[in-house]
Amino acid sequence: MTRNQEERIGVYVCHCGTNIAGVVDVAQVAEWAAAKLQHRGVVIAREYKFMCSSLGQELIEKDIKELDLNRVVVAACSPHLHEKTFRTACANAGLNPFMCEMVSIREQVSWVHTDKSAATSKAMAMVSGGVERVRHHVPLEPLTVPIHPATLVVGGGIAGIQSALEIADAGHQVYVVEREPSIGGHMAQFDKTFPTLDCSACILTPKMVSVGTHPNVKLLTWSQVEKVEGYVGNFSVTIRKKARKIKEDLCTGCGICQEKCPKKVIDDVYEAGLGYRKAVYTPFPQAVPKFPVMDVANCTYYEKGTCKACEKFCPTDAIDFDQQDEILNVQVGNIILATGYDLFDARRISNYGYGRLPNVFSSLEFERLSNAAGPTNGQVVLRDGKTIPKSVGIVHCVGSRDRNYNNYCSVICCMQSIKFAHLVHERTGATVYNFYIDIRAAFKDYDEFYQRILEEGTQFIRGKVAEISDVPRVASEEGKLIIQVEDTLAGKQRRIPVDMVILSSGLQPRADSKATAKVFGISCSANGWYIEKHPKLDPVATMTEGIFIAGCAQGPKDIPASVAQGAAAAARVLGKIEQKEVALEPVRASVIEDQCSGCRICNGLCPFNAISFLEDRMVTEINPALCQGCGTCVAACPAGAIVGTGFSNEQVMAQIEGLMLMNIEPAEVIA
Amino acid sequence: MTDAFEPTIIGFTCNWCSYRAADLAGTARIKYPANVRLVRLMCSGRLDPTFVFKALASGADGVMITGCHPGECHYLEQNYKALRRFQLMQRTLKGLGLESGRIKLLWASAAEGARFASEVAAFVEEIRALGPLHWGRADASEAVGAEVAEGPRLQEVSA
Amino acid sequence: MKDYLLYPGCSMEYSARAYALSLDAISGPLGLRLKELDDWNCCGATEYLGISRTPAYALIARNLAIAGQASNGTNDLVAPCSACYLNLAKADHYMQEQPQLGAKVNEALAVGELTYRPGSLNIRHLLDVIVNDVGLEEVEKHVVQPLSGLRLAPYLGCMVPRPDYGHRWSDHEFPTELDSLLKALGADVVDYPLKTECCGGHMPQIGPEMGFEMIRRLIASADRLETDAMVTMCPMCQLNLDAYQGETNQFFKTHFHMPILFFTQLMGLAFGIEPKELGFGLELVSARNVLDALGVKAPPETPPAPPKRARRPEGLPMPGPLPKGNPSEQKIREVV
Amino acid sequence: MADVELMTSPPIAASTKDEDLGLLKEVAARTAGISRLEMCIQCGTCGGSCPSAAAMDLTPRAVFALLRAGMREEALKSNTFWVCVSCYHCVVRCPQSVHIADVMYALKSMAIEANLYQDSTAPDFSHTFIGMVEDYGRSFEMGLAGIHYIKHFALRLPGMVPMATGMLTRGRMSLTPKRIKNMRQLRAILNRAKELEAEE
Repeated sequence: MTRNQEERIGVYVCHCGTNIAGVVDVAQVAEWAAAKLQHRGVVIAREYKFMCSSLGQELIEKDIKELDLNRVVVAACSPHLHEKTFRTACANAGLNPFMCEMVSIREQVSWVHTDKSAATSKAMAMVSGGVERVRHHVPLEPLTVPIHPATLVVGGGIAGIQSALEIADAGHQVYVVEREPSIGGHMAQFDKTFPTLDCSACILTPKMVSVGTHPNVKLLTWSQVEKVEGYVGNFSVTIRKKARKIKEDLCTGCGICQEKCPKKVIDDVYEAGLGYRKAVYTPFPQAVPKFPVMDVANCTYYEKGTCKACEKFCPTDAIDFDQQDEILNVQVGNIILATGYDLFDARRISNYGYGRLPNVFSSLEFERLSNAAGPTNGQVVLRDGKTIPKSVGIVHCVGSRDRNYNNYCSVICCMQSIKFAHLVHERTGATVYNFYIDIRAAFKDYDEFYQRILEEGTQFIRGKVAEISDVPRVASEEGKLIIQVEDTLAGKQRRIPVDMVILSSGLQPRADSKATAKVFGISCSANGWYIEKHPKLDPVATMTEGIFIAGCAQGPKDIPASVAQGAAAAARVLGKIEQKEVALEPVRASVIEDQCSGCRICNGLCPFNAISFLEDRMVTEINPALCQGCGTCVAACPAGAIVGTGFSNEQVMAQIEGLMLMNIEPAEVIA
Repeated sequence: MTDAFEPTIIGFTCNWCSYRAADLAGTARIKYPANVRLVRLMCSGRLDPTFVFKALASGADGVMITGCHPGECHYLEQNYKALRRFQLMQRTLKGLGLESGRIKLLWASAAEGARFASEVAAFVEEIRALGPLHWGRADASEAVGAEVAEGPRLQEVSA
Repeated sequence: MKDYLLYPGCSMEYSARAYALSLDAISGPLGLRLKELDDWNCCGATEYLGISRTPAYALIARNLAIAGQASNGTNDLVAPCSACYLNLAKADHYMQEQPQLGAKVNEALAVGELTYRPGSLNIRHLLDVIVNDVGLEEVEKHVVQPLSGLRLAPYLGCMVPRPDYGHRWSDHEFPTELDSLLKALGADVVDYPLKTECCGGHMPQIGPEMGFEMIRRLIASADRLETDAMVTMCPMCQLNLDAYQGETNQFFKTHFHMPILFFTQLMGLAFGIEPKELGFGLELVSARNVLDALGVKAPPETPPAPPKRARRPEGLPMPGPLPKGNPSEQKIREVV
Repeated sequence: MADVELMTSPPIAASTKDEDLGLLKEVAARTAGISRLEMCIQCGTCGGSCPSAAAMDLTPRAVFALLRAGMREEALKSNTFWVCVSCYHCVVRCPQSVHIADVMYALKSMAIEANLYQDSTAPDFSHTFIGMVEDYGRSFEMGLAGIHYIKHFALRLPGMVPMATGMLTRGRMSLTPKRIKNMRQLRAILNRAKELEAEE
């Protein structure tokens, strides 16, 4: 690769306020670079308070024009933050943006080191590495690719629904993939929502219907994404549409099959294990779509070979016992992941007795219990199905804020528990005790709601519940569940006998969230929440261009926040679609044909099938549209015939020499 | 003399996981020793073994190779190739009569800033214990360093 | 069969002689080879740790050091006493977690020409060895006199399932290992809700009212479940519940008669070993009823049905058991 | 005017001799292992779990709050740690993984040093117990029980006769202590350990 005849390099060292300057002697770094790297082409070295500010950028632009710079090194924050900024500044001054190199002396130096002189020396070495590297930069042109206007939304809960509707309303095609038989997510299971206490179904179902009937939405329920290929703008997605065993074009959703099905099964998903459904079922009456699914594992016909009651009674012959899974392939430009959360399994806290003591309920169980459409028609009763409790304990922070389980706050449990207190009070008149560590009632109208529940006479006891037992110590405890807790405000251990306990279980990532992250090529925290690109400034994007996240998949949050994220992700996608094309980093590999010996070592290394072998010419070729720029083939080529732009051998080798300050030694070291 | 020995370590990071782990260590202000200087690559699969020998020949006392966890590679599986090359490089180092502990392989996800920092700190101590390498410096055999750095490229064992 | 080093602990020589006798009697049939440590000393129970730290850990570590020397071919050190087990495991654990403590303890041991490398021994409780190394299948093979009809309450006490340095137990509050063992002997195992509650420890000696109350809770709960005997694996639990049962009855004006036996005694009975060899008769609350129940040739027609926890069809279904394995892997164990 | 004057005199006598978290850190330093005491969030899991909490004047949580406040005397004269039975329920349930039981041991030794315990029954029992261990290398229940009960529970003795005779006749208690062979070695180790502990 040919280099410009003479390198004229500008070095810019940022103070970042005191973020860098507080540890690194930035003036010294700049002076050193100007003096010691002059023979390597450094024409000017400056330091400035905030290089990323418009004044800082103008400084660089001015130098490029006036000093005829052809290369720029900016020593500041991580390139993941401001590389774009400085490349744009270069471009504004007429320099190819790829002639800029960033050196991270904040994340890699000032923020992680305390010894000022060691930090300053390291910053110098890193600037030196950047200068050596930039000498080998060549002007590049970004690859632009068109953006496919369709979008995939994974997960049909409230966040996914919101995203899908925003994009569809803007006139673009959306595919919504949901693995359950109906969209609606957890919100469809609730009776009331805090703090307004409006009916969950009343506000959710109209949105579900909109998704189901929207001309721009293709709804794929009982389906899962199996494979994602491609990159931003051009994803190719493989979806498995599981066999419903129902012909959707014939089914009218009349429900006769469910009525006639003789097999009753405990519904672990929608009814949270508290109610029953049939082997052919729609999870709830307002399900979207209206088509039922057959639960093959529990269907009598698949078990014993006879029954087919549903088929006999179906008025439109829509039952199809031989239906097979379908594999669909869709092309989309962007993807929104709104895969939601799982409820913490309270059986793991054996001292809380869930699963052992019948009248200990999980929060989702209680949601179903209090739901007018639930197994008890909204009657709050004990596990016997009839007794109305006279006293109820509600336990906050179950499995949350606890190093033995999940060490984070699940955000929604305080408000949810306060809502439960209200519902219990309203439905049963029982005495209600809420056990909390801290009441977290942030956000609009939440604390007001807490005040209202206090007014209703709920007893708030500050203390993390230690155990729930059915072993009485005194007569008044006979036949009760005893909640043992330290009332930390009274400073005494208390044993409070109640009829019913509700555990406000926390939220946790989907059990398969890590596997899903792998399918989509995004990152997860150690817990399994999806990681956003920036925790404050880019909360719905991911490190992977074209893939966005919304709702609880990113971390615990309530309905308003999920909806806001769903809409935000949609806005980001619409922005991309409007751009019509996207510029890709021109980091690509290419083969220098006359150096290629045709050994084919690289041929098997590319997972994107970008490398092919031209039998006629006995050389290897790389398709730049398929190449993702990882550079594995570049590293493998024994003849050095593959060039990786942006990360060439010359660039990396020079950077190493620079980092080791071999350029400072007498000139003979680097000829 | 080894009392005050401050090793110099070159670290190679991939753009997607380990570089971001280093970023996260910074954002979270987790301290680690200043002995390591990082080179960003797009993928640990880009790591040409000559880079490692070049670093050692240029005066580095140790080299740290980092990438995404197995199965989490942004480029699907290229970090497995890095693993293969790492084993090859360890053998080569032994063959040259050097401690294979001079090079270290670390998988770090973008969420593992704290782990990245503690592993760097641990490696600095390991290299400190091994002492200076003196390879490619005036007092050592310059020929060896030069030969390795410029010499025939290491071949991929198998695709 | 593996070899094990045995740290018997002071109680085994006197107050828990029945434990020692019965352990001796069942080791043969099970092929357990237990080699007693030479010249071991008291672990300090729960008392020394509250006086001074380094001496307390040095006292424990002398035994670890002796075990380390003796360990030809095995590094499993078995303690039948819960308090001893915990102290040995704790010293091993903290000497690692806090290297300064480890160094001091070794400095003290050095004057006795001893040293111990923390982590080099695997400290086990006897029940763990029998359930996990010997295995319930092997135990079942030796059962000639199934304990059918005997209602037994498994009572583990606190110091073995908690704090569980080796993470060996299925649960810190409701472990099922002792239940499974007693079931393998053919007994009717009571779902005893207080199986890991405290027996009172040293409370009978320092605050008798509290101590008697703690004993009462345990015995009353077992009595309510129509238990024939409580089965323990800890000399301190046995002593408190057995020897102070009379005083507890006096204090609360109750009339409990609850024999407290070691699990090894019941294993011996099921193996057909003579009660005398198993230390029966050494208990203060007589276990005659247990022997009588077994002496009856024909088992009772139908044993009293335990309260069923099955799903009531007319009520609401209960959540099933926690699936094994997966979620607890997410537990955060490391100390930052 | 009078109101203003009143308000200038502090309503509560400050007893913060230990600055910042000095006392908390001191306790942490005396605890075996890494105590994590500074991580306490005052949730009360410990006080709620404790089987002997009814006999405590302060719950463990309240003691930790006093330690954080630097109130040495108030913390050390509580009976909390003497009543602790080392059942480890609080330890495994603590959401912050504080080594509560081991902190209790550290507080016992500090209370003895500061001579701040209210009731000598528990400290005496510990001292008598370890006295036997230091003399014989083994515990000696008969000796321990004799000394301890006569001193602290003389009134209980008549009620205990059946138990004591039962234990003796069954050979579950011995009238004479057992002694380990290498008592000299054990004593040397313990003496050195005591010196090392005192060096801190």
